[in-house]
Amino acid sequence: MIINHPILGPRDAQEFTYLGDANLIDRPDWRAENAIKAFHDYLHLRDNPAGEHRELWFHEQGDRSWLVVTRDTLTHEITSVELARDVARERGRGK
Amino acid sequence: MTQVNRLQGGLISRDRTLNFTFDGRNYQGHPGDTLASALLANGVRLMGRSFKYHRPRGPLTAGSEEPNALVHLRSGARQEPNTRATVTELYDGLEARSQNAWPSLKFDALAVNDCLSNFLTAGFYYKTFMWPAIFWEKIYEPVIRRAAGLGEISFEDDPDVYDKGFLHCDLLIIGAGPAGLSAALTAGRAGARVILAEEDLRPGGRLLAETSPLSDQSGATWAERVRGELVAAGNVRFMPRTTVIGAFDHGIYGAVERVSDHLPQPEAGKPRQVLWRIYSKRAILAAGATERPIAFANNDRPGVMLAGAMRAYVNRWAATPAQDVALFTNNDDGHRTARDLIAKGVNLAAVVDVRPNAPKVDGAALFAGAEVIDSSGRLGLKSIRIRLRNGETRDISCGALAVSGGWNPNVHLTCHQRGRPAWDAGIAAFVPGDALPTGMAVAGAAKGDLSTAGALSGGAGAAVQALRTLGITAKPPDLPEAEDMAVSLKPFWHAKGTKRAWLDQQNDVTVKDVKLAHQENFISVEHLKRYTTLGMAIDQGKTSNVGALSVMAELTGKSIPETGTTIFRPPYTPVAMGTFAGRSVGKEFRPTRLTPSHKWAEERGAVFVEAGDWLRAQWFPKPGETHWRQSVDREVLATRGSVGICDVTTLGKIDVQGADAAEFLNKIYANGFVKLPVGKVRYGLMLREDGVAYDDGTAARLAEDHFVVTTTTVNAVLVYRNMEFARQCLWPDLDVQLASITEAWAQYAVAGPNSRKLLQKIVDPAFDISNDAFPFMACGEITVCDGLRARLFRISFSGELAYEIAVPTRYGDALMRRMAEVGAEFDVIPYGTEALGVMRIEKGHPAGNELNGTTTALNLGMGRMVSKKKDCIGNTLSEREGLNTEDALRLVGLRPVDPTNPVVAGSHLMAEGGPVDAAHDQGYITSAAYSPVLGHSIGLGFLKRGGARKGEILRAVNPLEGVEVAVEVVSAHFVDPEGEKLRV
Amino acid sequence: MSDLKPVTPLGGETARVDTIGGLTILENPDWALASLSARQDHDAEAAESAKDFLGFDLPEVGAMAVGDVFSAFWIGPRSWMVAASHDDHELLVAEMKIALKCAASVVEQTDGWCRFDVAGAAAFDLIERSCAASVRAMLAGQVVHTTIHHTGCFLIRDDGGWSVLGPRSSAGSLHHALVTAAHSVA
Amino acid sequence: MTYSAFRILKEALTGHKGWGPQWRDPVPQPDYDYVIVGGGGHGLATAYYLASKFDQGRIAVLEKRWIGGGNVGRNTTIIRSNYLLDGNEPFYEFSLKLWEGLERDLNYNAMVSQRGVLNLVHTDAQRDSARRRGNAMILNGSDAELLDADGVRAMYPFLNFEDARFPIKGGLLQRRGGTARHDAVAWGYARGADRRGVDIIQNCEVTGFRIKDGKVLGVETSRGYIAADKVGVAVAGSSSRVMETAGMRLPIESHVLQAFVSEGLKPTISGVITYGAGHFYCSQSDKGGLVFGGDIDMYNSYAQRGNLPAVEDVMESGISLIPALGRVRLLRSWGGIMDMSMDGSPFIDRTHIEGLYFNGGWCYGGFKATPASGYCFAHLLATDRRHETATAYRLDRFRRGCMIDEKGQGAQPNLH
Repeated sequence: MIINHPILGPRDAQEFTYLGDANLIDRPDWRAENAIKAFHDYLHLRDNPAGEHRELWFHEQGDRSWLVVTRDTLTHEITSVELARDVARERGRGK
Repeated sequence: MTQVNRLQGGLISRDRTLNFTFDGRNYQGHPGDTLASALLANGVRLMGRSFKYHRPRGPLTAGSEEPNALVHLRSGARQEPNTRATVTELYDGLEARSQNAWPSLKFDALAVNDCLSNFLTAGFYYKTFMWPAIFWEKIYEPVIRRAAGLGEISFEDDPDVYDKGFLHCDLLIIGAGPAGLSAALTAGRAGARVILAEEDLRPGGRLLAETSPLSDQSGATWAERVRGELVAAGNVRFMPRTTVIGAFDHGIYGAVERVSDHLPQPEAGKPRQVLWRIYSKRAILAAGATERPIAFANNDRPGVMLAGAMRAYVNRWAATPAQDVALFTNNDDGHRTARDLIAKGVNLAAVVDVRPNAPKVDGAALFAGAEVIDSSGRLGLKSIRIRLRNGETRDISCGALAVSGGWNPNVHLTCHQRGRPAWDAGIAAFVPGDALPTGMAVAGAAKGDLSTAGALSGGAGAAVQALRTLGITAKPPDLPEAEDMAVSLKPFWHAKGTKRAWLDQQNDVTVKDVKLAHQENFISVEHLKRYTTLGMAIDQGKTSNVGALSVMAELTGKSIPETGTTIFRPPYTPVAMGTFAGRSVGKEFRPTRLTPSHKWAEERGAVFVEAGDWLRAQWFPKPGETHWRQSVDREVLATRGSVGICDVTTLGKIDVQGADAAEFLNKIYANGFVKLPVGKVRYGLMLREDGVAYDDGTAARLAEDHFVVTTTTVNAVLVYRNMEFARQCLWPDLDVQLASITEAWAQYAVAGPNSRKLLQKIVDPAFDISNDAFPFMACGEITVCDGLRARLFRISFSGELAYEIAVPTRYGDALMRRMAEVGAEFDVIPYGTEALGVMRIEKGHPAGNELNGTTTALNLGMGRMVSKKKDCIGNTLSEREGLNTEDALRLVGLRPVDPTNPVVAGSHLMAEGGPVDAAHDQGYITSAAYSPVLGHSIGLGFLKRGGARKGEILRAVNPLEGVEVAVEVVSAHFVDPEGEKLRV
Repeated sequence: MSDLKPVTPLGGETARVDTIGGLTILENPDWALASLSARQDHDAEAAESAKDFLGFDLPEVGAMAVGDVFSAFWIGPRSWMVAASHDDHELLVAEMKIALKCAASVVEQTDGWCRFDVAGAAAFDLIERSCAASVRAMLAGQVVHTTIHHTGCFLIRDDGGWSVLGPRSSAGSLHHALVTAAHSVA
Repeated sequence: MTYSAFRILKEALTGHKGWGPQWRDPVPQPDYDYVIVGGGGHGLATAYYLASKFDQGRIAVLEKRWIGGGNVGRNTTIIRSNYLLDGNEPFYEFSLKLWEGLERDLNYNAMVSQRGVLNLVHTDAQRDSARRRGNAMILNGSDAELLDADGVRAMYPFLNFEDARFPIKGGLLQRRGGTARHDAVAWGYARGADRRGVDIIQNCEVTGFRIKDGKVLGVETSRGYIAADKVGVAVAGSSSRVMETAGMRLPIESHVLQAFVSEGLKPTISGVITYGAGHFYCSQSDKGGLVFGGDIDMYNSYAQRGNLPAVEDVMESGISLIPALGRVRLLRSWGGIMDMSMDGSPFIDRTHIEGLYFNGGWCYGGFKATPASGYCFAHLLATDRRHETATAYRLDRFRRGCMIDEKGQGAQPNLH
């Protein structure tokens, strides 16, 4: 597979390490009342669609950026690649 | 008498004669020959035996789809089983032997299977061999296994090497036949970066086998001229002997280049083959088509071959399989073979054409509306029996029969991303479907465009089209005039009869087998394949699948496309496993990482051990030491007695800087780091988000905004990755920057009561490392040996007064030598990982065996380290009930009740006097060692409620090795439990 | 200055040179290296200070810039590797820390890497058999991070050929991979 | 019809006219006592055991395409019970015991071949953990032997002992492990179930569940609605997709695993060998092909095909372990969809919907589990109680913190 890195352009997916569902960015609040349940769901109940999937890849053999890749799990077609850091900020993550 | 069946002409170089042997007999051929063509020229038709019935077989084809003519090529360690004689280029000294035959190819004992064929039907083995049970492994299966299989391996290590390579192009063209060549001309002239891959040794494809001209020149000449232009252009890479084996995602193709297979052996240093990974923006599949046979009784005898193949042997290789030949066809293309044979002076005994209105053939008897219904000849075809239109039968003697049932486009690669081919009734064949791999187009015969003119114009058109999508303007070249015969095929699949008619020749699947499968409800194509083994042979059914589908379609009354399609899987043709492995084998399987003191340790005779990709000194034997324990015991005692040095460079080191560095570490580690003062080190435990401990190490604060974190050797990459995840994805606004510095610094542990004295001899006087100035857990940047920058950490894994000192790696070797030199007065010794392990077990420090990915801080006895006052990875889920039960495992120390007994890691712990079984398992021993300090074996282990069981006697059972030892539960800190030695 | 004698990544006192056909593979330990990563919200300041120090602008993505004394290449978002002669700038990090103050994190990388310079007519072929980078499209001054024999390496194209920077501890394996590839194509 | 050598003889002499369909193609009935969704190995085994060992009720197996077309039709055929953890080992040992009697039970030769499964060890730490595992196996009533390097050499002298990057230091051998003819397992269960009245309905895709007041009433299918008292889902690979239609999210990801077969060879490798320093396991089928595999491709996928890096990784390991295979040609590769669970262990459990049961999450170890999975699932369906060997395979185990993590990798499915 080829991942079109937003900074570097197309690179062989072999340079990347796969993590999984991009919702892993949305780490719950540890102080919330139902934190254990929230963390359980966050960690274990991930998106697993047959179709479009937003997922985290790490350019370990490259520039060490974490990316959010939108990829179809039936065809492997990739429709968008973003820097995970940007996505994380958009989703309200900060310090 | 040699080369009795050699004809005039052809694309072979008669100016050289090549000697070769087959089954020990000498033969001659010429450059340009394949093994099959040379054997045919020498009058040899019998080349192999079939898989199940051990039927005599000769070549069915002249290409890579060959199912029959499989041989052992070469000998000794280079023996290659199952090598297709049809694509083996002849070289001088070639050695080939037949396979799957004993005692000889001509007299094969297992040909008895053929007589038993009525019992050995499809799937017979599922219905028997069940009684008595023990007979399966002992009797039935060994017999089956010996009879099955085809070739043999030598069991010697393959002496050849294989390369990998990576290529990038705008357009990959697969196949250099007329379609591929015209596509390459078009794209080449437009300036695109083109790769043209061809499995044959020269361009031309089918043109090399045909006699019809391209304008005023032969097809082969035209192909050579095109090659010349392409190679000269510079932007086209023509790759002969290169088979594209797979279409992978996003325009990536795998291709195998056979660099040295046409040579007796590779030149020194050169690879046998190269696996190319080709990154293409667009691809054109111009892989041609494969002719299909017509099934009839005993249609598998040596001498029966596809008509196009026979034409190729005659035209390209000037070899005929026999002097008297017949043709069996249902289409006009078959008649080309007749014409070419006659032109070459081969006697054409009969043309049998199933079409009542078949065209006449000058120079041969035509039997229109007739069928071949049987054949005879034990080791090679002697005669065929035909059924005339009026129902009469007639025998015609001939040594070879050319069979043509039409052509199947080579859709193989179009299916690699699970696209299904579509049925084209016009040519009665499957053609590429709509769902092609992204970026792929198909042209020429592979698309079902079976005329040469169609291939030429189709190839050019496909190239124009493909380049247009890349923004490159191309125009079709002037193409030569070529035959443009329309193909309209009325399929004829098999001649009816009661005898066996072969569909899959290699796997011996006959029409009868398909009927039986139908009868037993194996009607789905996948069931049919799996039940009969149809299409499982090395051609993946290229010559058999459609024929079998036609039989099933007849039986079910459905059409062929309704009956189903099978799809092809990579690779296109079989590929040597070594080719996929490339250079990363043997000692080079993975890179070897060496520590800075490696050379020095080698000089000292160290024994090395793998630690991940690292090689580390395991122990340093001294003269007279005959057992590793002697060396290790000595190293431990010497270190604890005075001072020892160990290379700990392999521990991961990560530089953490930024205004929020401390806050960042607070989130990464279970315990707190914000309050760690500058100049101090702290032990840290890392949890996974699921609350399980996964790594530990230290963090040294070199400045307010600067830490150096260490990880375990094996987890260095993982921790660094996880830290980047936390930094970029979880807390993207923290000001923190990370860099791996594992390799940049040589780091040595200097341990033992005299460690400070030794260090004082190398640390520059400006730096006070006395106990007061540089206490336990201090760290700092210093200089050593007169000005060399260094980092010093007062940390201890051994439990002794100890330090770790780091210098830039290039000085690591010299520093080790210097420390050995200045430490001589303290009898300093180097110690290896084994002594390191003993000392950490004596001290009760957990390591990889304890941090095994299932244990929590609670299990490790560090439950209180997990801060509940801050957010950190893993703290929330570590609170789940299942991880905090009453009887949770706790790390304990274990010592044998009888001190002469060993404690063995991997033993399970059982209560004294209780039953020994899984239901009563109390825990297990993780690490064990002989403690030279204590004079007996010791162990660490996890024990249910272990914290409250000190003094209890348990059974450490090891039924695997038949050993049981009584052990006492003790503190895990065997040596210096209060840690006094650390602080002096 | 310290009398501790340095060794090269391949363990020799002097750098190793291999000549295979028309190809040369030269071990080149003569570089001091330091990485520079801009601190959060200090990008402009870091770029400016770096320019003052280096004498040129920090290069763009995938590029290397070369000055009289220093060179620098891009290694990741907001991060660069700075190189200088080891003999003259062994304490490169200290120099840079002074220049960049709190605008960037500077980390000594000198001995994190081994470097092999590859030159000769078949150098393209050699690199093509070593890594997936689109080497024939690379121009002088371009840099990619790629994988060679399972290790992460920087591949730098310059006028004379190629430089491969790989992790120092694997220098022997990397060297072996380059030499065997050289034999294949030479 | 009972299969036997005598029967083959008789049929051979009478033109093979007597062989009937191995299973029928019945028309689906409007309702059943039990509907099993998924005609793979586990679904067919479940139906077989339900019919033969438990309830005599009306049972249907609904298969989207053709039976045996799931992972039972595309695996590397290994059977073994060499597990470490209490939650797993009794179950897999139960499975192995069922394998041992399977052919007589089914009257179908599935070529269960106990030629030994050897896990190589390359480091002292691996040997320690192999010892712990071997002991766990024995304590659970299974068999295990710890071999040293010489013991391994005696079995397989052609392994790389001389030039290995990671030398072989020994191995954990389970002699009762081995292989079975994977397709025949599906067919044998299908025939056995069919003979006991189970309706096996192919080309019948379940598109949803009819659920009312927290209770399942039946399934919607491509061939119409079918009512059922109890519905058991065994569709590994598609678990998330199917259970999503019941509103459930599962602790499962779908990944692609490639497997490979070589050209046919005369006897080369007698048992199963797994490399301990890389991703490679290998055996030889009775037909002569070497059957081998390695790691998954690492990314979520339903594409049933993989890419080159995983192929190359497997071959690097394979040739590093067995250099004599260098010239053996790979014939065909294929890819299957794996239910990779969050701890690498499966689920056989009730769901929060009454009457709806789930079986899945087999990662890439489902084939060997086929008999016990079917038996335990049948047990659960028939009795509403978990079978004693499958009590740990609960869907709520992550919530409770009771993971069954053989590899110690945590909630990272692609690493299990």
